[in-house]
Amino acid sequence: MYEVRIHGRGGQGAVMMGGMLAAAVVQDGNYVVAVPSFGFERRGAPVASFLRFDDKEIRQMTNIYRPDCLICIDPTVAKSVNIFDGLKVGGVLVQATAKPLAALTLPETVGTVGLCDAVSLAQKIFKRSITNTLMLGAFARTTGKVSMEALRAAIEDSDFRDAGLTQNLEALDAGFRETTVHVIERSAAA
Amino acid sequence: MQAFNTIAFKPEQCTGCNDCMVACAEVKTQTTEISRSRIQIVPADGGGYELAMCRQCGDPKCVSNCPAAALAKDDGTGVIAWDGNKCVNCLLCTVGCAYGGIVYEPAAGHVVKCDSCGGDPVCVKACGEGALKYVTTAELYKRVGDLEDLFVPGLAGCQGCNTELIMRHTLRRVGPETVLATPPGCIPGMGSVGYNGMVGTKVPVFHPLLTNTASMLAGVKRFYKRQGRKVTALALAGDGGASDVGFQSLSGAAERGEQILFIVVDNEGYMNTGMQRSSCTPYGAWTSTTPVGERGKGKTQDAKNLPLLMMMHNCAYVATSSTAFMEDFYEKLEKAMEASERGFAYLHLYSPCTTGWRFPAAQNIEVARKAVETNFVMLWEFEPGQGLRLSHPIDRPRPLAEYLKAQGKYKHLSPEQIEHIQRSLDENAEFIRGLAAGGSARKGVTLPRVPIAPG
Amino acid sequence: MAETAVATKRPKVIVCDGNEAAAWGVSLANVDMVAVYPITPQSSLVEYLAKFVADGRLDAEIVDAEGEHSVLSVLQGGALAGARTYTATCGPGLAFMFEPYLRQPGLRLPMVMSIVTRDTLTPQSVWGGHQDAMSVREVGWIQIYCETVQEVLDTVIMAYRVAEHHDVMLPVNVCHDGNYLSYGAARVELPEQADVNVFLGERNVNWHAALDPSRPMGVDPLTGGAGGPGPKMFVKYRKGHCRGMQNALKVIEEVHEDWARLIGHRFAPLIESYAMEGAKFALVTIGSMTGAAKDAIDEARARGVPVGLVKIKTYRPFPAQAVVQALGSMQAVGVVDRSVSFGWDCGPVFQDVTAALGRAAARVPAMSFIGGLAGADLTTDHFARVIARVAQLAQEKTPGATVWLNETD
Amino acid sequence: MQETQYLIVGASHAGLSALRTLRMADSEGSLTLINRDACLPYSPTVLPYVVSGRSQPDNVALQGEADFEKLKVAYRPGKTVRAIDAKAQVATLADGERIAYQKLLVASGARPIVPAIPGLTEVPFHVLRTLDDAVQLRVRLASIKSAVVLGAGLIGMHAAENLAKAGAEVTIVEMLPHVLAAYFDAEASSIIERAFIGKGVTLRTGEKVVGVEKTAKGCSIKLQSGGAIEADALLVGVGVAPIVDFLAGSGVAIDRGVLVDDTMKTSVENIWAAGDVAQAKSFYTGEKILNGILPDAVEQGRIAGLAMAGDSGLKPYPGGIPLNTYTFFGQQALSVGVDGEGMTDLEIEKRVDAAANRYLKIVLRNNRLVGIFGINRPFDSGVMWELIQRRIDLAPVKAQFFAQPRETARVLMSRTWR
Repeated sequence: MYEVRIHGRGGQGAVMMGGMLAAAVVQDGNYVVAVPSFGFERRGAPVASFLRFDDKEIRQMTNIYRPDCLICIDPTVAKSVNIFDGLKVGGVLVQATAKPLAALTLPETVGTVGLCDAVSLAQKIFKRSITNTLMLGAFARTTGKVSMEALRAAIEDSDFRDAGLTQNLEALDAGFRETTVHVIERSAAA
Repeated sequence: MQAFNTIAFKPEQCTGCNDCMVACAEVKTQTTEISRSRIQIVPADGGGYELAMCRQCGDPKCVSNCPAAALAKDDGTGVIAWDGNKCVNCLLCTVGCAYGGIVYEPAAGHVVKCDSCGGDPVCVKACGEGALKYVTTAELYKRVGDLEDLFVPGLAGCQGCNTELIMRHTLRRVGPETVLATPPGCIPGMGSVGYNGMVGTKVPVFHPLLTNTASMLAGVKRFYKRQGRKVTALALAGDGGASDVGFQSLSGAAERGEQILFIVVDNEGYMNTGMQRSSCTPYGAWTSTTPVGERGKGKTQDAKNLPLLMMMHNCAYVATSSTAFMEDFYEKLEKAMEASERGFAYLHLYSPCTTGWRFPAAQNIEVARKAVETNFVMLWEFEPGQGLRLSHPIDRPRPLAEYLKAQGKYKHLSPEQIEHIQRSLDENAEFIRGLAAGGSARKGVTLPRVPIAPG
Repeated sequence: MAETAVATKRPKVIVCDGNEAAAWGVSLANVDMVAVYPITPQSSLVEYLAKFVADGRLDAEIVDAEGEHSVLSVLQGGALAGARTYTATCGPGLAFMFEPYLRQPGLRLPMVMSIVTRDTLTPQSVWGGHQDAMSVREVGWIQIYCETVQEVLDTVIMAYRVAEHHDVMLPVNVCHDGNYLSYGAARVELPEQADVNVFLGERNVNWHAALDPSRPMGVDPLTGGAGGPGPKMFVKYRKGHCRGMQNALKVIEEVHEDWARLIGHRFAPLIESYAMEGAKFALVTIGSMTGAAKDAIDEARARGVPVGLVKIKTYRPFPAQAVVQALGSMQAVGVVDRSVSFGWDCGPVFQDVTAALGRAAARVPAMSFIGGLAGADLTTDHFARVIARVAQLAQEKTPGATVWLNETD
Repeated sequence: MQETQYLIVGASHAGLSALRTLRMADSEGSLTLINRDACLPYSPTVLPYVVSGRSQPDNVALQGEADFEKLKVAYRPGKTVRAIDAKAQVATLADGERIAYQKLLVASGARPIVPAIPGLTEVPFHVLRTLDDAVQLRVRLASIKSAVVLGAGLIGMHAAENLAKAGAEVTIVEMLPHVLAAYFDAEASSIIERAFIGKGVTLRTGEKVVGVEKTAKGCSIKLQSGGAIEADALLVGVGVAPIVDFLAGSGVAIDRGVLVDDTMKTSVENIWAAGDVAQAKSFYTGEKILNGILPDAVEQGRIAGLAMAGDSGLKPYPGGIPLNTYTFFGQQALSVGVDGEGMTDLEIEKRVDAAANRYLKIVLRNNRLVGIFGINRPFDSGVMWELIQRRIDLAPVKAQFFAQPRETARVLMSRTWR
């Protein structure tokens, strides 16, 4: 079972992203459970969404406290909440940021990092900072846990229409293409 | 005894053009002398017009008073016919007529009266204002009289209660393709829904909750409509259930334009359960929850004007009625039935309660009449795009005291309280008249939109 | 019979949350009339219904009523005219609906209503918990609790067969947990419409309570009072209602069996016994918490702990016989509730389980655990703690006070 | 012995009105109607017109056989009641037949008063109360050259007019100072008197007859003021008295007529009375009066019928209001109510145009109409009667009412009881 926690801010589409990723995972033939965090999701407030998938049926309908992977679709949300809480040792971080790896402060548990300047890319594609489909591409590139075909199908199946659909498909590809993946070597003691 | 057509007159629609009188004079005297017309329109001081003519009474005194058997009511047509061969010109018939309907005409040398032109009165045809009609109470009763009474005999109402009158007449007219909702109150209390397996109607009937009459009927109607069946969803509800706890569902159904015929029988309180106050109870009235004692002097608030509230929902039809004016009620019932196929139709029927208002059982219609004639209640109707129209305007109301004195529930009133009631009455009358003035100009209070139920 | 044929069908698979799954169930069940009023966490469910109707996917009369009281009243009217009806609500909405809600089962009007469970006020809360549904457990509705998103969809459809069964004729609440099932999405297989049509058959209307001018009757006249035929008649209605509830136990089993045969989805109808073979003590769960509990059981079993699990699916009527059969010989039982039975200082499911065991003279030490109130999570860690405590109980036989699982989270 | 639920004695307006009302209130109860005349019922009021030839005797029936059949009534013409045994509830007819009744209505009417004038009973004279009376006079009419009419009430005045039109020389003798004193004041009467005088009728008002003698031609009428009038015909029309002799011994309280309460019930159980025989409440004074007018007979009969049937729609008798309509030589005189003699706080509007024979008097008391009288001034007497009875407040419209009583009353009527 693979557990993913998505962090973002209200209005950026973290919950919707969880739904699309879940659909894609199922498209690939896996089982999935996606649970959003619950609250008053006002625009700009930190939000999280949880997703677990497996090749067999999943029974737990709970939040995720020890994720295998973190997807952070907002460059600043890490300042507000401890997104790394409970990350498994050697876990994956897929981060939307313009910064290079060296400029990031990462806890010791992080093993792999995928970085994508999703905000800049979104500004180019959408003229707005909507990063969720970009970060789906970044997740696929970083983890290889979901196929791009399934993600494309999930986006095509969603409520996007016409220009919006084209832009999101373009964003998915851009996210995949423009993500750099770094594997951090650490001592076992850490 | 049979009922017959007569000529009905709506003074509020008469413009005093005299066309009816000219038409009558032409046909009956071959002149245009309106003084010889058998219909006499009389201008009233201070505006308006009144009528003097034969009402073709059911038990005519002119006939009884005739010593020469010159007058007789025709069994087939109901017209009171005058026989010139028998008349002795004694004029005793005129003593029997309270309507100025049979008078001595000098030019003719004998009494003359309306003969309804053999069933096709020229005066009615000549009236371009709709003030004269040849379909009247009698005709309505005749038509409705042939319809099946859809309540069983022996409903257990209080002596003198008008509600049974309302129930029987309404359901006869609305007919058997009806689902009837009678929320807790006097109407089911009389046994319409019944008790321990018994039932008092011949149409499907149920007790909704006090709170959800309009909602339940909405469900019934929607489903029949979906099935393509024409079934009338009819409510006969009390004022308490409609204006208090049931108001939300009533308002919601009206807003959605549910196709319901909703009739509120307003007896100004929860009369079935021991005469407690409702929000329709008028100021000053004694009820068992606004008792009169050392300090208590009856209800301390004015009644909620439920029909006006319903009008502001822009229902397909809204009207007020009184059991003392059944012809008016029938006209409105017809309109409401028709409107209920387009949207929400609301009829507010004032019905005095002999028991709870404390007056002799025989006085019920009289009290109802006084309520209207003092302007304590006003009879009007509203249609979207037409605005509000007074159907029985009372320009010279009888003194309020006549109405208040007729009822024990107002026995304790102080002069200050009576003054309050008079003031509220005047304000309300002015407000309604203002709405009517706007309405007749086809503007003012008309609301922009008619809610129509989907599908 | 058609088992193999079913197996070869390639089901249409979607990913959706429990609210959407319920809406899919309604759509597949050929419901005639839905009435809606939004309330968290049910809102998206009625939004889906509205969308399905707007898109032409669901051919139903939809009524946007002005509140839950009218929602159920409209449907009661519709049902009295012969309609198959549906709505969903929760918490404050259910409380507001209570007056017509009380009346529906007495009228013997079948319908299905989802309760997207929510904790009741106060403290003010908008999150999940079973307190609302548990508060109405004694008024004569059938109550079924779902564990998964798929089960939500399937149970909504199955519930119509139960409700409209000649021997039952009662309304059914299909409960799914606010938050975890309302918003939790999963892989869901959509049954074929044609198969559902075969499964449900013709709508079965209760013509003993109907408002139809072609067969006029007075529905629900005043009944009872002292003297005359009243008391006898009232008892007759009440007993009939009780009999319908008890009949439902068998009907629910039959319906689940039929569903499995026709659609290929198999769910435990009354209770589900999990890892009970060889178990010396057991947990009892209800609703969506069960998944995490099962994972915790697996983990304990892997360590050699002899623990099993019984999930309550049908809660009203209470499957007392099945519960006793499953738990009567346990050394200890721990019941996990997502709500509170005030006055007993424990959970309501715990009350029922111990009452059933007590009535069967099975002396099984039992403890009440309460968790997951107001949206709180019940994780495998919580269940590991429950298992440990029940294991201790099996040894010591001295039940402790109710344990509040999220007290120290 | 015949048994009947309702027995009505008298078949004129009161009896017939009661009959119709009873049938409306009780469609089954057995009914028996007794008429002392051996013909179909007729109205005494029509008799002057039989005399004048305006009405044919065979065309004045108020009800026909078919009507009786429809009303399911046993009609017994030519029968008179001799006695009532109120205890046994049995009526004995003149021929000895006995009829047991459950409820009895006495509507036996009145018979002409024959004044105690010496010699009167020795001469042939006419009265006008029965159809036979009218036919007899009609037969003689053309041959009468001169006539004396005793009494200037309605009967006398009608007879005088008929005699005058037939070419007779007519003298009216009346004790009171003017004609029709029961209905009109002197000023109004003078208009009527002038019309008679204009047609050659001699009026001897304020005059009394002190003796009558038979002469070869006919009779000679001696007057108190001296002198005598020779005439070949004498008509006595000084008034009528209730027919109550058959009630002797029945226990029914009798004053001038049969005393009744507001439901027309007599002092004896199961016996009611209505019409000219009844002495009922006055609208104005509350005293028991004889109000022998046709519309009141109809009203009393109706009330008695409702009371006998035990109908809940019964409203008590409001009290008798005098009224009459009178046409003479093509002119009309109307009288509704009283002129207020003996009352205080009156407001009287009077307009007289003697030259045009027009007269109008309106009497108000505390803004309520008490009486209205007109000659050749048309108004709706029925509407005025209602205004009096309903005690309609005329204060707001008084000026208009005085100026245009007919139109104003019609507006009030239309508003108040349309």
